[in-house]
Amino acid sequence: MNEPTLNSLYQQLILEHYRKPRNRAELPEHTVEIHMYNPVCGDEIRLQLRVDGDRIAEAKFIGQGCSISQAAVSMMTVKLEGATLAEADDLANQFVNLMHGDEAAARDRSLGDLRALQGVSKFPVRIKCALLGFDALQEALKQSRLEAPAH
Amino acid sequence: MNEPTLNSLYQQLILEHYRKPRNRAELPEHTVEIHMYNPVCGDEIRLQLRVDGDRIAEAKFIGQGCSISQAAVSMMTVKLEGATLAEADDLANQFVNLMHGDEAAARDRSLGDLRALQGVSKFPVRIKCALLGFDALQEALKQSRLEAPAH
Amino acid sequence: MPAEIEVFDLPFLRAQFPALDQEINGHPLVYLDNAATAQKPWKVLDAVAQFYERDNANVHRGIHELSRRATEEFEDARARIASFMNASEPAEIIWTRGTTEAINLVAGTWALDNVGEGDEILISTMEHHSNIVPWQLVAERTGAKVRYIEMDDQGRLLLDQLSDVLGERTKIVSLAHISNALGTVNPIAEITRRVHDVGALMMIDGAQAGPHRPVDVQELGCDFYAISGHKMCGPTGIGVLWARRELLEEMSPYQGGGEMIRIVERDGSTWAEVPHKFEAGTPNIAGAVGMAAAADFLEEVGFDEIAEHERTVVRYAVEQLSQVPGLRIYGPDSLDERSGVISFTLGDAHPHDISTILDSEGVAVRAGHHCAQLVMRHFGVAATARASFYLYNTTDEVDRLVEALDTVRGIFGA
Amino acid sequence: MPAEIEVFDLPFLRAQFPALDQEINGHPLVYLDNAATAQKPWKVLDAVAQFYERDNANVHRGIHELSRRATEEFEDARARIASFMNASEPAEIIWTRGTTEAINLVAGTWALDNVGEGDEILISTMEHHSNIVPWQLVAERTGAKVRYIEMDDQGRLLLDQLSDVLGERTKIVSLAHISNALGTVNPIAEITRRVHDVGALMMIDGAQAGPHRPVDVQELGCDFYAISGHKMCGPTGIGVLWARRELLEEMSPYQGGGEMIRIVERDGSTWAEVPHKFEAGTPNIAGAVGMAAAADFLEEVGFDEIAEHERTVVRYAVEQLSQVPGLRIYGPDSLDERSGVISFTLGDAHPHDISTILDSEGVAVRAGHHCAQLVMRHFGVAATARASFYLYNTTDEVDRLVEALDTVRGIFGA
Ligand SMILES: Cc1ncc(COP(=O)(O)O)c(C=O)c1O
Ligand SMILES: Cc1ncc(COP(=O)(O)O)c(C=O)c1O
Repeated sequence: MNEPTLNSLYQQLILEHYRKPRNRAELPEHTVEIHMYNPVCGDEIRLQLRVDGDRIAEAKFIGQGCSISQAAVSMMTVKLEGATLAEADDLANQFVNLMHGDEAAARDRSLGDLRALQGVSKFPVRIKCALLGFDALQEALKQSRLEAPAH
Repeated sequence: MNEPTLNSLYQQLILEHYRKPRNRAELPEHTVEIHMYNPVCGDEIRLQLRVDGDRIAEAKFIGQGCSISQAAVSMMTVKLEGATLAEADDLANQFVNLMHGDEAAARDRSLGDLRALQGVSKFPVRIKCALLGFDALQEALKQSRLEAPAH
Repeated sequence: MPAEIEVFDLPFLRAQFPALDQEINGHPLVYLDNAATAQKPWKVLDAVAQFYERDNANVHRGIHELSRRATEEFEDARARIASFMNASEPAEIIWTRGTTEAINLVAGTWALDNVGEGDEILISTMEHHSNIVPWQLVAERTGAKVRYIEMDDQGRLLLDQLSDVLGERTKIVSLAHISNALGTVNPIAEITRRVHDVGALMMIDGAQAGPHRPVDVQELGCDFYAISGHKMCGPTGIGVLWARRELLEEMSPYQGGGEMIRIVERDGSTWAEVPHKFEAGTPNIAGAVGMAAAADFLEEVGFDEIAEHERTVVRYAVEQLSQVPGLRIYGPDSLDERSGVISFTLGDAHPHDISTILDSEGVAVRAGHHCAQLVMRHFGVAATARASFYLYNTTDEVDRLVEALDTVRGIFGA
Repeated sequence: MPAEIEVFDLPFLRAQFPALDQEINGHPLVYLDNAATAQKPWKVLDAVAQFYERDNANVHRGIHELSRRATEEFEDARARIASFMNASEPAEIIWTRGTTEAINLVAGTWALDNVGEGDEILISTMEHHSNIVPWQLVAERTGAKVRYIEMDDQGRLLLDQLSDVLGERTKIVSLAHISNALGTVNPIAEITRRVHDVGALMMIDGAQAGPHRPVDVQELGCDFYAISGHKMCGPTGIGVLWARRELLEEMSPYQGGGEMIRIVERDGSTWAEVPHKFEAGTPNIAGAVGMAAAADFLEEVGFDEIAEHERTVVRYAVEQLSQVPGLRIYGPDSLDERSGVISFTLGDAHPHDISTILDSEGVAVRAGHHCAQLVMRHFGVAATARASFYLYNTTDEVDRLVEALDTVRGIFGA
């Protein structure tokens, strides 16, 4: 058996985001806030978005947990600022593909730093860590669409 | 292994007592009545004694169950009529010995017809059937002594 | 003995059950106590052994490899049983110790929360004690009333009187799919429709059905369905409550402890998602794995083939037993209305004596009230002898049973 | 590595545990997750297999030979565990699924019957969720209050404040003998005396004690004691509640069903004798047989020897881990006050990351809140990593743990 290597998992970029998370702050002007908690491991993320029309104007989070969950949400927020809701949706779907070992997703530049997380797909028990922030995002997008005035 | 034989279990005397139980009747003048029920198999016996001083003047029972439990109680009541409480106690003890395979008990004439039950000792799951009536007797003796005026 | 209609390779099938291959009191074992518990095939024993020898760890909270494997096998087993019962999703499968605990779970959560003074719980006089006592305990604590559907003299539910006992006050109805004491197969889908018509919930005690026929909870349309692993070739100590997700979502938890919580605070706690909300503490992990292997086993043999084979054996058994002088069979006359359970008495020989005598010839049947005292009272007997058949039994074994009954007649002179 | 003090033949002992003999991610497995569940020796696996292959039947109601054997083995197992815990008689042993169910049983029967509005239930912030949530549920239903004994900064109970929280209103106290999250060994006999002084009952959660030391319920003088089979080398899905007979006699039944009744009537039922009153439905028969075999196994190895060996390994582990830069151990400083559980954090590496990295080198530890969220909150951490040792662990394995922690430090640059 080919053991998954630690190096592919703990890329430097991940540790950077873990140590110095981007957008880790309260966003008092948020239009939507989602709290995600994984009772199995205790990781948690409170994601706050300010949605303006069909764009995400700002994305912040407060969270605590392992390097994977915290780095993933940090990287995610970087990609979110300025994105349309549709783009955010695509990002989430593409990241889920990445976690399921999809080769095309691993080559997709639009994922940005998030590609550093591709090694997680080899560690099945850690995939849910990486997805925690995206679970929050998908819920936030759903709520934003419900609250938005119908076109 | 030497299988226990059915013939040693189902002696003709047992079937006789099962079909025509002795002392199977209500005893309205009883001084003590004990109801024994085996919830595992559903066998039951209501034993009634009329104790006069330290003697059992009469012993009757109402019951239903397997050939072993009903024959044993029938045989027991035959031995009880006229016995002192001490003799009844001895009878119960000796019968318990018989059930535990005691050789001396098997030769003890004072057990009377009850010796026909010695084959039961080879069928462990049926021993409790044979003892049901004696369980009732021992309880009845205990109560009779408690109620009797102290000497 | 008739020519065996070989729907499957019977000697090969029997060879998979180690316990069948032994002598009892000098005779080859004839195991006819399947309604009490079934024997286990190697496939199940190997699945359990392999779990312990290779993958044993506690589930759900671990990151290390063994814990991952144990969790995966445990949850795969849940998914396996979900498909076995045709549940809409694995989360509708709650692991319990068996049917008894499954019924207690519904009684202790849904019923305590939803049944009140003056309400009615409807069961029948055919039920196993496990489907009577939990409801009596609910009635005692809530002031509700337990009512009974009666049986006819063939041990069939009197469904033409159903509208007398089923009504607006009925909150829940709980009935056996198949009776363990009589073998009666109840028209449970039809009853479920009538129960839903009055707005009550329908629980089915499937302890005797799961082992013998495909259970399709969606087709039945019921609300709760319970089965036991040990009666369907699986291990002891494991069983399943299936319930519709909407019900599980709103139900209170049952036992409290590890696994079933979300957040524990000093002053109170919140609950984990369904199904974990109902599974406090370390579960019977190896039991779940073994029960899933049993489901695999039964489906590989094929429920159609099992049913056809059992029908052959039971038809022959009823024919042969009917010719034994003094023997009386309880339950439905029609083979279409009964499963592989044959309850009987023989002259004035007490069932315990019958069982002892059969055992001395290697034939294992049960004698007693079969946890169905109300059935015994209905037929005015204290006990019956019960021969219950399963996929591995043969018509040869029926002959062995009948021969041994000759010995009973010899002794009791019937 | 120090010269191993060989209190028993360790290679021989380890060879009895099939699961220990495997590679994980290319490295020999180092299993340090024993507080979650223990591995099983052949003796236990063989006892379970033999039961199914030879003696499998349902218990208590049968006359035939297999049923006799199954009943005898099941009741012998009860007697075996009675002597293992030094109960006064086998009837004081109630089979449950595990410690969690044992605590729920006491909460759901004794406590619901005896605890009322304004009464108090005393536990501690050190408890496993299984010894918190059942009492919160009782409090919710009865209007009683759950109070807590606090811990000091070494994770020891603040017993000098015991008289502040223990008083006339206290009806029952329930505490862990040994903490699963910190390894703290509580002076449980002394606490029991003080609890009895105020007239309350004492329940002990022995999930972490039973596997490691002889439990003597009579010497402890407590009222209820719970253990889990799977943590003491036995199967999953089986455990024991011990209680004094007088208490069991007066307690209400827990679940209703087969086995636990005496007479079932339409309008209500009466209960079987202790212990059967508390054991509704088909029990985990093979589990009970396996748990008894585990008790045999542990006593054959010898609890004195086990304790001495574990002391050696744990002392060495604490020494070595204390030298890892950035590593913090939680729980008592003194080895006399702790058992084989070592909870720790390492720099800013999250426990899940620690566990993943250790696992990649074959070292299995647990990471998380260990079902003790109140402990985590007490120490202001969300999670810890936990290495927990058992009789088969070696000082070599401690070295493997420490080496793997070097890899963690390499990655997280601690
Ligand atoms: C201290 C303590 N109490 C209770 C439990 C619950 O035991 P089980 O999961 O076997 O029911 C555990 C184990 O997880 C424990 O360590
Ligand atoms: C019809 C029926 N219901 C319930 C039960 C109880 O099942 P278990 O003992 O597995 O909990 C049984 C089996 O004894 C049964 O036959």
